[in-house]
Amino acid sequence: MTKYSALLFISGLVFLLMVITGLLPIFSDSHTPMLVGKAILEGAKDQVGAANVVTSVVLGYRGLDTLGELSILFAAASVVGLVLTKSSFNKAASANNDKHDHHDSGFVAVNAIDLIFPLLLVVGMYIITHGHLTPGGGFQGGVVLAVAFSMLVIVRPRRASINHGMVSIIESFAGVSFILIGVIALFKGQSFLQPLLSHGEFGSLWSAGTLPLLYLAVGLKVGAELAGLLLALNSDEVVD
Amino acid sequence: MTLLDHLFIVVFSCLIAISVVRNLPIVDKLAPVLYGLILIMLVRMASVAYGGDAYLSSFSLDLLGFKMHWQFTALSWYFAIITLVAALASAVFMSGDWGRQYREGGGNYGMLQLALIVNVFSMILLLGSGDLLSLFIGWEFVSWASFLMMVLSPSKLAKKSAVKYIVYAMTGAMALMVAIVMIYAVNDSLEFEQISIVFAQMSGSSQVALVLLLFVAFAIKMGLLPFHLWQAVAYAETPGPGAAFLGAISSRMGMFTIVLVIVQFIGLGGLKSVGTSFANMQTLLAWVAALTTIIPTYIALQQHDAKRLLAWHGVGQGGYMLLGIIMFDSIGSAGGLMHVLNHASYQAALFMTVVAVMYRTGTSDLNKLGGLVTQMPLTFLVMLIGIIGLAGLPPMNGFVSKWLVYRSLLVNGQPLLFVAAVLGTLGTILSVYKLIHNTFLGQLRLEHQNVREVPWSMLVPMLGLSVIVFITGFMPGLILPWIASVQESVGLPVIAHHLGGIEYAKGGLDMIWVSGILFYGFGVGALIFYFLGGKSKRVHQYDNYAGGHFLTSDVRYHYSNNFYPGLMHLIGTWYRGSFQWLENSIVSVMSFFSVFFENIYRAKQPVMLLLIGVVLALLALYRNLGVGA
Amino acid sequence: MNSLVLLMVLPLFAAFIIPVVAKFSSKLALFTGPVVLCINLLLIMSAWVKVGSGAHAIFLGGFLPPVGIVFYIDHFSLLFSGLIASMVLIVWPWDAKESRLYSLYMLLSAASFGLALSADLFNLYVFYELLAVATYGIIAKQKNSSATAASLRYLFISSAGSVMLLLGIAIIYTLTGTLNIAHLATMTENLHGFAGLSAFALIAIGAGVKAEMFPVNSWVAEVYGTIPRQLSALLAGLISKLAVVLIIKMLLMVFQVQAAFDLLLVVGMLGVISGEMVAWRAKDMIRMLSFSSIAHLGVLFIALSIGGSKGLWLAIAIMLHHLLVKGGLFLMADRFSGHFDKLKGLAHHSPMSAAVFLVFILSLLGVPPLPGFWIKMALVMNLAELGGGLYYLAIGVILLATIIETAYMFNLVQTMYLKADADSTPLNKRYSASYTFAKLFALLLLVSMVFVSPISKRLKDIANHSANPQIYIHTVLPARYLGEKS
Amino acid sequence: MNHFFTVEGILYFGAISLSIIGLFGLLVSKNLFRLLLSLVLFEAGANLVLVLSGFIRNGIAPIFLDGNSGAVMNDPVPQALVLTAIVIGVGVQALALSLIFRVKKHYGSMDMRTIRSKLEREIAENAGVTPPGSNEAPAPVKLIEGENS
Repeated sequence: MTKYSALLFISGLVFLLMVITGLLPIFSDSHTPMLVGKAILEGAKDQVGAANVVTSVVLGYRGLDTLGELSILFAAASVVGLVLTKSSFNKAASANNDKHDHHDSGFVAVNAIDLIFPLLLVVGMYIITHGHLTPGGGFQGGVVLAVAFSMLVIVRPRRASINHGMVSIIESFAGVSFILIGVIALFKGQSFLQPLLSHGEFGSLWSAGTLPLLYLAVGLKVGAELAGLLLALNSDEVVD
Repeated sequence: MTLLDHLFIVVFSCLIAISVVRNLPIVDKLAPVLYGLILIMLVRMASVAYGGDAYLSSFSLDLLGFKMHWQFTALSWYFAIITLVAALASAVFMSGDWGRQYREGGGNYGMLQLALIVNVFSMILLLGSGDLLSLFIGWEFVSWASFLMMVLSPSKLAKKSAVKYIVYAMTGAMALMVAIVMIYAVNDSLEFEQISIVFAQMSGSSQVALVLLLFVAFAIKMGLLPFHLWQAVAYAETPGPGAAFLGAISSRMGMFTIVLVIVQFIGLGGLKSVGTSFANMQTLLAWVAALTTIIPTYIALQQHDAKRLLAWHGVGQGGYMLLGIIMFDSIGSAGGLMHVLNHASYQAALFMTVVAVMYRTGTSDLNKLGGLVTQMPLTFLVMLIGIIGLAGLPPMNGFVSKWLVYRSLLVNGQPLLFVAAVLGTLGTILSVYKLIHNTFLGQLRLEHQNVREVPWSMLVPMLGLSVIVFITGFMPGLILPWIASVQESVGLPVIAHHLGGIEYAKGGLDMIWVSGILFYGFGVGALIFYFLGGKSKRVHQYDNYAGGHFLTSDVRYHYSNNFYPGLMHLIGTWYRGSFQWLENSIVSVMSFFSVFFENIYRAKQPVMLLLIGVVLALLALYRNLGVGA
Repeated sequence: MNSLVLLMVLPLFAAFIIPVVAKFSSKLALFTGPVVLCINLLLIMSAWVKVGSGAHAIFLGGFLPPVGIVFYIDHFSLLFSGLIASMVLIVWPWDAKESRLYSLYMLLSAASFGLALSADLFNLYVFYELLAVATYGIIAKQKNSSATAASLRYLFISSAGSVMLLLGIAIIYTLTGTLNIAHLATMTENLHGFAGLSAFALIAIGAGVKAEMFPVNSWVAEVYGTIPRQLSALLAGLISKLAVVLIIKMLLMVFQVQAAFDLLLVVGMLGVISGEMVAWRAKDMIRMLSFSSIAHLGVLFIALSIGGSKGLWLAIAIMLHHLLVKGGLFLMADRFSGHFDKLKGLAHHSPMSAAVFLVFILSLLGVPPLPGFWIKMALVMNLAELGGGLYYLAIGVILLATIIETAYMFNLVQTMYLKADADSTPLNKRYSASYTFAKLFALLLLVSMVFVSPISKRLKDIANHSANPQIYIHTVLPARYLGEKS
Repeated sequence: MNHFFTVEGILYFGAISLSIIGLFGLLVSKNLFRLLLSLVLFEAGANLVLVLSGFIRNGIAPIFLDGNSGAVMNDPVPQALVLTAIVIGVGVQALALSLIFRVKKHYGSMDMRTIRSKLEREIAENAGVTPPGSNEAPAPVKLIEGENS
């Protein structure tokens, strides 16, 4: 019954969405009005100074959104930490369950990860620091960092080498520094999250003012949060 | 500062004063004095009841763009004076011994005093309303004030019936609000005059809706059919003097608003213009009134609880008031209006006698009483006067108002309504006989051997009220000027009156003559009896026999159980809780929808609801706007 | 004025540092939040004076609209900010142990401030999601696992709603190429077609999940039934209103069209009827309050459907009233709850609680002279002035709801005033701050009764100002974009 | 309707289909984890619709490199938005996953319907009332029990 009514209404929705799509300017004109997009493409070079306009948008024009999403990640990580802490489960039960010996993965995996780990770190850092020049940035780099650390845990579940305290300090530090960079502008009489420092030479690593710093904070934060998330989810597997 | 302002200030100060001292012993002395004070304030305004101008209040409020002001017309004054007399009587009645017993029984006496003054305050506020909004506010105040009084009784049934009452009352209030909104929406004004202006502009169906909404609102308060279910139980369960007060005047606020709004501003022409020539609104209301006189009266006949019996009569008597006023002629409306005062006086007195009996015996169950006349003769006298008034027999005041109503019905060519009214009176006579018989006559119960007359604090208000019942019956001319001013102020034809009654082209009424002849007849009868060899012998109540056998005191010989069995059998089939059924079926329909929505909220997969909501919303937009837009 | 962004930034900052602070001193971590909120209150007060009758826009990052994100500050947003700060202070989890919970509360308030202030559609979405995540977390963190399950079910419907919201935003952006609400307000003709209004419908229903809008509110009973009462007070009193604020911003600035009003009117009416009907059958306090809350949110949507400044001032009044009353009632429920039969004798046990309870429900029912009456009166009168079948129907629905509400509320009241019997355990005896706050709310309600006129005048001023798209556009947009329009 | 057979049309069709698949999964799945995956699909579809709003045929990525100064660039804003939306989605999904763990632990089931009925029962128990059941007839509720008159 549910299935049929679901089908009925979903087909209704498909029809309506199709109609709406047909009304979008993308089908009548060549493309969308792009009012803001054009303004940004025209002004980004002078106002922000990052070669990657998406980065200008993410950290400059819409920096607050980024701060918001960092907060969401932080919130999610906090919740996962809160919900999956061992205290929220019956300890006796988990002790009984511990007989599933989560031993290390095989030789190949362990050694491969050992080899790849530094590489992943470097790649991650590269992606983060070049976010304002090339595709990529704090998020993407942060994910790579998180993957690097969580792989360590996956291959060696019993020697989970990531320190919870460290993770939380990093995420706090990164978040705080993002905000502080924003607030400095406020103290200088400008607006919150206003890009500071000189734009530097367009297209070079040291350009776009505080953007790379912000991206560094974002990268660290994303890395820490994701690592924390994966860690928490993983540790629950162990507890279970 | 006009006199009306003074009145408001005095009433409000009394409210504050009583709420402060309500738990101190002094409240017993203070409350009657305060009601007396308010009464004096009203008497100072008496010019309005003798053709003087209405008093306007200098207070006015402008809240959220709605202006409110207050005024006191002859109509307001007339109802206010009844209210205050009833309140004064109740306050005297409850102070002293009754109050002590109530407190000892666990009742919250302070709250009862407070409830009484709150009722008086809110009624004065309603009676003084000068526009639709202040009317509505007063209306709600009155509803909640009566609720306050009803819930005071600790019994579960009382609380349930109070809740039932407040649901009904809120329904009425909301109907009134819709009506007010309909009026406001036309000219953005809440003045009373707007009612007639807007009514004239409205389309036929809106007129029907407006009249029905107003009528429903007022009818609920007044307990007219089919909204009569709440009243009797709620009033009967109210603590003693509270019941007397509420029974006397509270539901008459519905009458006040009917006169104020429907009679004054919609008027006969308005009512007649709604509907067809065969059955217009006036006919409908008249028949509602007629049925209200009959059905509740015969329900009253079935009751075996004295308070409930009286309360059902209170519902039934409302029918006479409406029946009279709806005739829109001088005598009919005079009868209807006068019946308000008359009914208040004898109803309060009757309730008080029942409460007095309860005070001494602890019960108002008519099957458990009897023979109290020897123990409580004065109470018996009051009840006798009261039931003569209630039954509408001369020389008490109930006769006058009912006579006016009957006469009006006949003059206006409404024989069917007349028959209905007489049928109601018949039921009334039967049931008040049951009341007095089962309470005071017949055989005294063993457990009531030591019952004594009630103390003076209770007797005085009862006797005072019965004096009113008699005096206003003997000399209706005392209050007919008030009625005439009311008629004048609401635009009805004015009645011609003199001290003994009315002058009317098709046959007047002079109560002094009627009573004179009546007493003359009694006198002649007494003379014949005592001087022409009549002998009476005092015997003890138990000195009695039935079927040839002497009876001992523990054998009941007087019928109290299953009174009027034949009649009950006859009418039982006609009335078997059909209105209760109606009420229950409304509740069932509500339950049906409630369960329906409950199941929506219990959806297994709430996202489905989201999808349905979105699809339906988009579909509605699609149908409304189309793709071209 | 730029420093007002601190309203949102300070709690965020606090949220980030609290886990670190907690490593050194858990006491300090506990007090960080309240201190920040108090600072915020001060900021709001000073801003209230400074803004005066005007409005102010903060260009974040110094980018002029429409390219950057804008915070729009006027008395409406400041009013809500004040409510957020006070409400979170009231329900602050003093007895919680985990510092991360404090962080969540801080995130919640940051998101709320953001929702109140932001004037950018996508930014509103981000804050809405932040609010959602923080809420799920706070709900899920409760000791009983049923709260987790309720939270999960809430998460599914709410996330699906968020996706709808996102779709709506996507459609709007595709149609207009901008996200700034003021900028959108200059391009209403693009948006008043079927596509634009569909976007509004998606946004309204998507955000409606949090706003307890019919039919996407089935989570209400589950969540309120499992979480502590203070939290219910927060969710019902405040969070639901913030989702409404999002809808209001779109409705007032961009979608002042009959179709949008009708949509809100219909869901509002259905919400009122369904909520009251179900509450009528409820047998325990929390369920009753939950569904009555749904019904009152329905009234709010009906008020919004009046449109313009009239609709806004009524909506603000209803929101404030509902915040006080429903918040107060949920806080009261901390003291006594459970099956109605267990509440017998409560009034004799604690006359004060019964009296406070009565004040709340009398105002809820709209009994004069309590504020609820004036709001209901003004609402009904305004609906009547608009005329038209649906609006008349709405009047009928509101008044019918009042009758039903009287029935079930007073059924409860009469139970309270009955004599206690063996199995009645009416009162939760332990001291709770909630009760004190409930009394405070009742007091506020009574005080506002005296000042109905000035308060309503003030609210009307606020609404007149905030509902005027011209003021909004002129404050936010640089002159260049205004020229485009004319 | 022939404009549906353009690149844009196909892209939109794909994006909408993805959401619809996700939505359908949300409606008919019982398993909590499948529900979560459906949510992921639903979000992904919506994100695609969002990013498509910046689509320009033959447009290039909005990055200033040497030699692309003349080309038409895609709208950068939707890309930034989608980046944000994706990360938000990840956060929510992780959160949901942790909740699922705990719910599984508590109820011993991953079936949404079982969980719902157990939850309902728990709420009713907490409140001290009888749980609502779909198979029991609606109990006759009286507004107020009045006496028979």
